[in-house]
Amino acid sequence: TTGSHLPILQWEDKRGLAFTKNNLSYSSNALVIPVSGDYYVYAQVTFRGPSDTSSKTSSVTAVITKVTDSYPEPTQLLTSTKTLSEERNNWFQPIYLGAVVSLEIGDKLMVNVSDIKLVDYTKEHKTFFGAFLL
Amino acid sequence: TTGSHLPILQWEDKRGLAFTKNNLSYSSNALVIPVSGDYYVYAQVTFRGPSDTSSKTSSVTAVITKVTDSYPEPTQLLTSTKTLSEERNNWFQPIYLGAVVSLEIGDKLMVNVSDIKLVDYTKEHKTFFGAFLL
Amino acid sequence: TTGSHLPILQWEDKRGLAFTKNNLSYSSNALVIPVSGDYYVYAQVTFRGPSDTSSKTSSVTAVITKVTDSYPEPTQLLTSTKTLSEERNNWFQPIYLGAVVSLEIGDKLMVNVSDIKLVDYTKEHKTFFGAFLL
Amino acid sequence: NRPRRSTVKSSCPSGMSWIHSAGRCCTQCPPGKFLQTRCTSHGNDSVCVACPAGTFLSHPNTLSKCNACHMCDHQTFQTVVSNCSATSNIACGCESGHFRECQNKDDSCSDFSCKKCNTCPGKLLLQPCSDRQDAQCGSCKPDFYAEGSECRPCHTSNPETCGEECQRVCGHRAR
Repeated sequence: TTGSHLPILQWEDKRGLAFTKNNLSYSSNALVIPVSGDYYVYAQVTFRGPSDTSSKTSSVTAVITKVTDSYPEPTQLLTSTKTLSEERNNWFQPIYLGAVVSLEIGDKLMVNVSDIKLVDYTKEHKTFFGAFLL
Repeated sequence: TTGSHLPILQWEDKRGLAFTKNNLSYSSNALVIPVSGDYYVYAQVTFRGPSDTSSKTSSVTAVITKVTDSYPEPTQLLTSTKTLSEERNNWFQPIYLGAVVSLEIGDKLMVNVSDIKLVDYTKEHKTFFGAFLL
Repeated sequence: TTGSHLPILQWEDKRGLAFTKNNLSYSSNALVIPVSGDYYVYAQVTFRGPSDTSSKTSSVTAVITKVTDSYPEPTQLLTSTKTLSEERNNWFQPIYLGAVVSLEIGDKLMVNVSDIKLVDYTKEHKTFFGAFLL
Repeated sequence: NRPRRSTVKSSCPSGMSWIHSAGRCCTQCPPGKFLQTRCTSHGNDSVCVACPAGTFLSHPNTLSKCNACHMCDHQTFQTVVSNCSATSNIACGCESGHFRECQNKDDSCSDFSCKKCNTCPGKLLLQPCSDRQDAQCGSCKPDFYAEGSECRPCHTSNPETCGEECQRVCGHRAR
């Protein structure tokens, strides 16, 4: 499906507020599911516009995608798209995603975005990604 | 209360990413609570503007409402309203809602929206609704 | 850190939809953590613009902050900032925040906002704050 | 105590996938079918069942459910190019007189809005409207004069308002 061809965000998984536990591990840009079950999966991506490209940015999108050994194509689990009506130079647009999804052991979760250059990665409390088993 | 008179969304509860379990069932547009307790209830509604009506749309609203046998009027649990400043034809506006609420066995949860014609129902990962017992 | 100097919201913790349980208590504007562990912490703040100040409002921010005895400075856990492109008089801008954080017994959680005058506190289902232990 | 025989995941031959619970590679289901019953460690092979209506799987798989078909957004001038089948998702395009404005800068353009084609009133058509691109308009047609970004027909001009460009193009014909 579509979301997968969008650029994939990389994440810090140890320092500061970041952590992994209960065997939920992070490797090559993805959270790896340790045990099959229902998970609440969530992410917030803060997009922000530098003046030079913002005029060309008409929308921002964040997608939580699943990659699995049982199917060759990634699956879009959660998607949020917001059009921008900002003429100003510096704009901020947060996108939050969260829902329960059924996952299998070994499934990988990642976050795709419409334009990596617009992601505010400077502060861990503005852009984050996680999951927990119900 | 106000939210309840707004149109109610209908949901797919079996196909694709959709599922119900642990006796949480879906019937006549509502999730039916099988056991009393505290639930994290959430929904995302993606609104989008078709060219013909967009000029008249000044805001979009999503409401998670509770209907219960113990009280004749629905109760608005979670509400999110966003004004639109979009002059363009095609706009997208996602709204996410989520919080813990105390529910009784038999309570019904539904999602009301300001204008059903503006809801993007085309992809399951853009508009969704769920709950889980803590 | 920056978020903490922003005004702190006060909350109703008993009436209507509000409640505290499992020893999670509310005192002097903060949720007090009763037992160390991982919590899903969330808040929604609905901002709205009255005509007189809206022209000066360029953005709105909500922050969930942690205050702990083990460190003299508050820590920003979750932050969401949205620039406003609204020229109209009455605007609404909801901000939702939610994520898992590791907390210690006695830690205090509070919500800071960029401008208290812009917070829609009139309805409990539009602005809310909570946490639950995983 | 006796070390448990560890069933380490290994790569499977083509047409097969590793099934954790069985600790072995098992036959994949063909496109259009999902894995209703997993193979077992003691020899029962995969049981595959057709995707129910409204769902699809385009590839060989060991999924326990099919993907839900998307829908086309008729409210925003989208039309069905090909219906969803058990082996392929729906494909959407735009109504005639509209072109696809891709939402993201990637090539697939699967998320798009349908925008009205420019009809180039009074202008030469350099390039007709296509699936993903608006019509390209050229300069004004003969007997049309430029006014701002518009091209106006000479016969609608009148002497009082016929400016320099209008005079140049329509001069002797103005009524």
